[in-house]
Amino acid sequence: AEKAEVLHWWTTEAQSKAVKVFADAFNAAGGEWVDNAIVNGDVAKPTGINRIVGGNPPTVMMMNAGKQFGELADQGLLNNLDNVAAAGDWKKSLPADVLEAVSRDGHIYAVPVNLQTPNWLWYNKALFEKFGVQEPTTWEEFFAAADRFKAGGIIPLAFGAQPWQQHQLFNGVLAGAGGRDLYLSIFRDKNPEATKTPEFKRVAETYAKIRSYTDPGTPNRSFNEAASMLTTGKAAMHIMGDWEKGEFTAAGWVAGKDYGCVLGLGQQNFLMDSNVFIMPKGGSEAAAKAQALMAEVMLDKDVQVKFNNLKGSMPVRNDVDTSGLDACSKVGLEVLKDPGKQLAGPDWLAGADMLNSLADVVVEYWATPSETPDEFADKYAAVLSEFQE
Amino acid sequence: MSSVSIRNLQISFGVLNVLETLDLEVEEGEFLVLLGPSGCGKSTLLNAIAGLLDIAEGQIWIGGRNVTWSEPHERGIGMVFQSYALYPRLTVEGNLSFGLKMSGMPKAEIARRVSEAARILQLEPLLQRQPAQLSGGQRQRVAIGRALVRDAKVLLFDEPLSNLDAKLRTELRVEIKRLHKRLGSTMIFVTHDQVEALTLADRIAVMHKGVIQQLATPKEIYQRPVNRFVAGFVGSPQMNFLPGTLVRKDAGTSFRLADGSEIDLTAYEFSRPFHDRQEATLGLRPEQAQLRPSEQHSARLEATFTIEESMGPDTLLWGMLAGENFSMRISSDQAASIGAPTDIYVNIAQASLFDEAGDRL
Amino acid sequence: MSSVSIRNLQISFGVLNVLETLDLEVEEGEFLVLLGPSGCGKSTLLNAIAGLLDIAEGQIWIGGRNVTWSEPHERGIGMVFQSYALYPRLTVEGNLSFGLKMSGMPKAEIARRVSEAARILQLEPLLQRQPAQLSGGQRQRVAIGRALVRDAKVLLFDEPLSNLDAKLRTELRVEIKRLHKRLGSTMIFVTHDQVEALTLADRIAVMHKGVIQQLATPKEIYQRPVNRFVAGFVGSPQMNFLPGTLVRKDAGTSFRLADGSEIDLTAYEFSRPFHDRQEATLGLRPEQAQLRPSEQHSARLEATFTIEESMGPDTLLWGMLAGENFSMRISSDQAASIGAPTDIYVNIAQASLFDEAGDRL
Amino acid sequence: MKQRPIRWSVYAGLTPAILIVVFAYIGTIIWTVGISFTDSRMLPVARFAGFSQYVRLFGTERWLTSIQNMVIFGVLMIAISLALGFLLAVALDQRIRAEGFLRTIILYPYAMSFIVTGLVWQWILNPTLGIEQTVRGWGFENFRFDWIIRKETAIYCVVLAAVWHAAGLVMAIMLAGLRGIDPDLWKASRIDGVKPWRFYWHIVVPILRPSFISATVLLSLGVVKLYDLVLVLTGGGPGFSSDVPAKFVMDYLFQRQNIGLATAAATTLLITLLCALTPWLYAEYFRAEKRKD
Amino acid sequence: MSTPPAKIHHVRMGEGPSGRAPKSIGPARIGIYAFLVISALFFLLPLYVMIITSIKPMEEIRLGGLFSLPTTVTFEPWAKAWSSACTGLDCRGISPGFWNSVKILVPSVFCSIFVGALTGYALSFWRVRFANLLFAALLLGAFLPYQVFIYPLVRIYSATGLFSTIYALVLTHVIFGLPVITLLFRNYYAGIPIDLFKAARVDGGRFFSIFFRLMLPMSIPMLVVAVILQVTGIWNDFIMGLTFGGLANRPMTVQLTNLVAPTEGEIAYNVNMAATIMTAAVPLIVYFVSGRWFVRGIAAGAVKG
Ligand SMILES: Nc1ncnc2c1ncn2[C@@H]1O[C@H](COP(=O)(O)OP(=O)(O)OP(=O)(O)O)[C@@H](O)[C@H]1O
Ligand SMILES: Nc1ncnc2c1ncn2[C@@H]1O[C@H](COP(=O)(O)OP(=O)(O)OP(=O)(O)O)[C@@H](O)[C@H]1O
Ligand SMILES: [Mg+2]
Ligand SMILES: [Mg+2]
Repeated sequence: AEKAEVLHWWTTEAQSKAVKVFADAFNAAGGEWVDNAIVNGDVAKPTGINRIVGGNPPTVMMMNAGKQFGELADQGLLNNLDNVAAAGDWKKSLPADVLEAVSRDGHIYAVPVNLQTPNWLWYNKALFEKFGVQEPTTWEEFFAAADRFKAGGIIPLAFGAQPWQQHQLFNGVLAGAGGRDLYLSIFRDKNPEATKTPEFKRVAETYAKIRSYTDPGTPNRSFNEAASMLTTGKAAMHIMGDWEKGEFTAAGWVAGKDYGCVLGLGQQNFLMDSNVFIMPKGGSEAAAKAQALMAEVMLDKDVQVKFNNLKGSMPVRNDVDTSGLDACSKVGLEVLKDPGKQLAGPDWLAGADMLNSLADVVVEYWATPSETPDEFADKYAAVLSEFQE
Repeated sequence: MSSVSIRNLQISFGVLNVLETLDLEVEEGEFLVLLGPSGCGKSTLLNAIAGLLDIAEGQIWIGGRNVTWSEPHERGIGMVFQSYALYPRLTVEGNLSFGLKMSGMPKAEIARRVSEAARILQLEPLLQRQPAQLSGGQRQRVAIGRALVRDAKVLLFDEPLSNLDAKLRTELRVEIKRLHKRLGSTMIFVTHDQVEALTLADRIAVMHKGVIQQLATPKEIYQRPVNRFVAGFVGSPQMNFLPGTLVRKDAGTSFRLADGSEIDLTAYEFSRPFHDRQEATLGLRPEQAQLRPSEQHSARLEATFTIEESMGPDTLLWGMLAGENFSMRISSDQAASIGAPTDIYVNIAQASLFDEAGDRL
Repeated sequence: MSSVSIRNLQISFGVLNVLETLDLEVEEGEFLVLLGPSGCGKSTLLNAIAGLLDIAEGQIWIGGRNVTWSEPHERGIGMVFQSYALYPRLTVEGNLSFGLKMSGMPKAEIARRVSEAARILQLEPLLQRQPAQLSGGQRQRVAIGRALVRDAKVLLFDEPLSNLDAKLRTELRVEIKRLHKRLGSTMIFVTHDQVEALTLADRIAVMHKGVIQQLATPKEIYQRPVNRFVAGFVGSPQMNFLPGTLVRKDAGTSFRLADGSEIDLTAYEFSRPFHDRQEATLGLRPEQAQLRPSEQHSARLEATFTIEESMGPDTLLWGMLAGENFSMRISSDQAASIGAPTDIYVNIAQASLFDEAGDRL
Repeated sequence: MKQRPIRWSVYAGLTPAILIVVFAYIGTIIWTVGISFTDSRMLPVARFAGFSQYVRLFGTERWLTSIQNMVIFGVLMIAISLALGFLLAVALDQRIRAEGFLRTIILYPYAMSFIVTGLVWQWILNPTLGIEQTVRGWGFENFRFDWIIRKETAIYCVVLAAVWHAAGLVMAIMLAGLRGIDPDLWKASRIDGVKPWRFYWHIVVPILRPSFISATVLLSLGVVKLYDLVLVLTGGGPGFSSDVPAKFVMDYLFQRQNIGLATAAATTLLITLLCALTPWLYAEYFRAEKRKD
Repeated sequence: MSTPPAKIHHVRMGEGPSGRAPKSIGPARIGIYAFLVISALFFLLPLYVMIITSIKPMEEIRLGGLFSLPTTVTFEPWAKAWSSACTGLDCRGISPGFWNSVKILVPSVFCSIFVGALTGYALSFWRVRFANLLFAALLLGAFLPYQVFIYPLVRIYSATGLFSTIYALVLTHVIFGLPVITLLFRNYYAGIPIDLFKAARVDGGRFFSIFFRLMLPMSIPMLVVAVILQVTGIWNDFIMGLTFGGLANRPMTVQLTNLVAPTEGEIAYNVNMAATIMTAAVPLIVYFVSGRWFVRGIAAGAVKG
């Protein structure tokens, strides 16, 4: 059997179950899955990259779509998947944006396995009923609802103030309260002027206001701790990506019954993000075979449905049977059908350095209640101008 | 200038009784040396006098005051340690003034006392040096100075010379003796070196296993040791010990050695009665035998010498006598025959006799 | 039993020249003592002989072989250190066999040599002990044993006695002397203690500042020192130095002291010419003056003594003579008057005279 | 004349050290400095970029904060650890009953990894979980101990955990030093009538100077390398208020994929250390050659 | 046998001793004990939290009270952490990592101490021309932040084919351990009388034979210190094991971080703590067993500058 060492950072219970779908399918197809899970992408990614550079790469390695693996491809460290893609007719079955995101100079270098968006609002239905609160669709409604919970002694918004969560929340606000144009002019055009607009100011104010609806325990709290605040009834709402559903499922919650979901407060944008797997060069002949087999297995229609159901995200293929999806995924699919609501995720548009530098500014803003929106905007603009091409 | 009086002192470390019911009187201005082998309790006694040890029983009086429970610094004593225990990283001046400063004495008074002590001890040029930059002798002077500035009436010395080489030891010995003359303070000096004890002391207390064996002047200790321990411990090379038997005769008493030769004991002054045929040991110091007979050296014995050590003014001979190791000190201008049996002549009036328990006869 | 010959040796540490063009011949079976004050380069010389130091210039021959660049263990030497440098955690047996084992000698041969050395040094009952469980003397024997098992023809000693107390020192000195008799090996012994040097040596090399001042028998060194340094360094208490002037007279030469008193020098044997009114220093050892006149002690002087030190067999007197510190050694049975001017009588034939540069006249 | 043969075995014995110094240390330093003048991102490339990385570095607030934090942390952690360790050693040196037991308790944290240390202290300091919660549970509803979530105080939490970790080591070093002090000194001071605390302050502390130096060296190694503890305890937050240079370097090196900036930061750190250490190292280890033979 | 006191004079009999009678426990002593006890509590607090949490069932932890004693004691978390807790697809607990860690630990501790001791020995006893330079470079190396080593080392190891092997890990630990170990041993050897070295040379010892047969056996106190330091450092290492060791050599700490990082909706504090304690066990045991020698060894090696 072709051995394939798979390096990934899917370690929560839900994620593990989902990965197991791949593993089982791969083993069934005649491969041998060697699992290498390293918690936390920030540790796992460099480890993998070091191993690629060091000449002992994992057979398959998880990545984020977009700019991140570009340099590896440029240095010729990745196998290009053009042949596999042609054989599997990816052009037809995968959305063009996604294909674009896994390509570099016209060649395909990664297997996308799902679609997800980070800006869902999840809420505890029981609490909503108890307080007689309606599902909010805009930030104004959100704050109104939050006030009710606050008055009732419930933490309105569960939140983990780790940098990535903060940045993700902010980007959600940016797309939802600031709008598409602002979003694109920032991430795609890197235009510092965009921060001078009233929209941006509104975004900044909204983001700052959220702070007062969280509890003091946020620093360094992980996302699934925050999710558990919902399931235990400590908090009413949580803004997080699709993967949150996995946590709910693990806790025995059913979508639409125990928890509700709102996609993209404000403008209901779908910030497209996708987990992808890259296939580093340097392995043996057998490794190359295993890599091809892996790509095939991962994009298999059945596997896609099963995997994404467990993972909580949406299948990346547009030709799979969607009847088995849960209520919230159906909401997502609905939104996805409107190209006007599709937005490329920040990772697809900008590099890690810029995004993290922006995150620094956002994180600092959150942690500094005394910082005004204008000061924040100036700092934000400063980062953008640094990265302007 | 205080007397020191120790009554019924008892000190133990855990189960180990180091001192048991020890009594000792040191007179005002006396120079008393505590002499004894390592581990006999000399330092323990000194520390008790200084108040550095907890006392199980007994009393300590200094200058007519019962100081048994007083703090060390209230006893009017000064102490000089083997290592001198100078405060490192403080200058000589700092060492001298440290205690005074800490007790809050006015600056002017401190300066006066320090300069006075420095004058007496000739430390003026060294005041700004650190201990590490001083020679052994200078260090000792600073250590003594520390006691002087505190107006100590009693000075305690714990083997202050034993870390030094022979030459320096000789010099410092003389210096301490001079200082005692000048200051007139009571001094108690601990050592296990008998040369120091003999040269320095007004009186010597020879200690062994926590008990004072003999308390007397150096001369008496050297010439009339009360027991074999004192006799063997004092004197270098050691006193020669010759076992034998006391034989009463008509003409008087004589001492028969293992090889059958006899010495007439008429000149010996017995301090205790004895009986005929009693086993005894004759103690002879190396200089109490000579190669040529004289008025005092009259009893003849036969020894065989194997090694001759020239020591400058005199020469040591090492050999055997009646089956025992035997050493003898002669003047350098004499010559001994090495290897062959030699006649020697013994001064029996100054010799010592010990009974089987080791006590002087 | 090898001769050692050092030719034109030069050693420096960085810019410091410790030894400059030093020559020394040690004969087969000789016991040579290197005597000198601390820091004069004795250990440096010894280490160079042992091959433990890099030599700047010069040659070292041992037993007729040029070993200047040989490794220490190829030189046929053994070395005994001040601290004995026994290997801790090894038994006595381990210490003795360590070097042999390292050189890969067969076990049987090692055992033979160790037991031979243990026999010679009477170490048999101690073979299984560790160094910490040994007395000073036993340690020294083990250290010597380490050289014996290696069949060392030359034994080097670097102050092996200076860490010990007086009593033990005396004993071990005798033991080393005995061993030298028995083994007959060449021995070079470093010390700064003149008693050791005088008692042990066949010949003494007195060193000062890296230069050998005098190489002669102990008697000659003690009695006819070639310069003031040697005179002052050897002898304890130190030789007394009395400055004065040489005065030629009809009857002969005399020496005029600072207080105007004169001593007749007829009995003194000059080794060099001198001129009238030449400034000179008279060197008198403490025992070269006595309280009573005799055949040798004939020249009368007047001294005042302030301190009397009883040392057992004899007594030291300390005082002043013609404005100089003066010490004298008398027999214990004599008595001096302390504090009052006293007549003393000097043995001028054995005294020493030095010119202004300090060289013997 | 024949010359002393070179002792090859000595050099053979030193070979590992030499190789490590040449390749691992010097090689790495050269590489690091070199890369810092390029605009390398995820992977090192040789595109010369002048001082642009340094310009950006010193325009980055986070870097300045992390430097500031290192200084605050370093000074406080070293000072408190030294003080606490010294006091503990002094207390243990008073012929205490269960000395061995107490010593072990004080020393054991040093065996814990920073990850574990950070984890446990994070819980204890977490206001919703640890001390604050517990004390409130006792009825003191207004009790506040929320340093870890406050921007201005988070770095002090790192100091606290680090002191917990390192004080035992300092104690061990100090205790060893104290045991080496001539007991006669203590007696001399009692005869001088010096109060114990003054004796310790004026006499013992100066004598223990070498111990203090050793401890400071060991502690400062930890200061420069401080990373894991911050990562687990505060994650550098809130905001980047408790960030430290090593974490900054690590973040840019891997997570942010900007090797150029990361190496510039590392180089800056290195030069700073070099300037601070060289005179001191020279004075401590080389000026006075200790051994004589 | 002792002579009676010569005479008793001018001492006023009956006067009581001045000063106060010595008390067995003074206020200073109480203060010292109080300080020690409070400090001990401070140092014990985290250990207490860890142990107490690891034996509480989850329901109790949920009720809060990090410091309260458990009402029911369970050892299930320990069993789970050891053999059945999951990281990713791997549900074997931390036991496999334990053996990996041992596999890394033993050769790394051995090699790093060996090289450090050898270097310290060479620098203190043998005259080497560039000794000072080498020593200075080593000391500087001690201060390099180890993050910057990672990339160059990756390159070096991959060029030499060591990457992702246990050798790479051992080498890495040698590199990072060298400065401190060398410093410790150099100081320790500075305290050994040079005469001992000279005696060994006269006895025919060469560079290596003196080291192995004489110096190493004499270095026990320092070896204990070095072992403790290295066991702690290497066992607790995380980044190096992850980066250089490859999948097959993943140490226990990696699994620990995987485990304690949230894996379920709710953090299993008790399992995490059990795993944490087990991970810390090896260095802790080493400390508890040899702590006595630690102070002694430190005295010999760390006290002098
Ligand atoms: N603190 C202590 N605890 C237990 N035993 C002690 C203590 N101090 C001294 N001893 C023991 O008491 C006895 C006497 O010791 P002391 O120091 O008084 O001897 P010493 O005559 O001064 O010997 P030395 O000449 O070696 O200094 C010894 O047996 C010693 O072991
Ligand atoms: N390794 C060294 N480096 C520099 N100087 C040294 C070294 N070894 C010795 N010296 C110097 O060389 C001189 C002679 O030293 P040496 O050890 O030979 O003296 P010594 O006569 O043996 O003295 P001591 O009686 O104190 O042992 C001294 O001034 C000493 O300081
Ligand atoms: Mg004593
Ligand atoms: Mg010497």
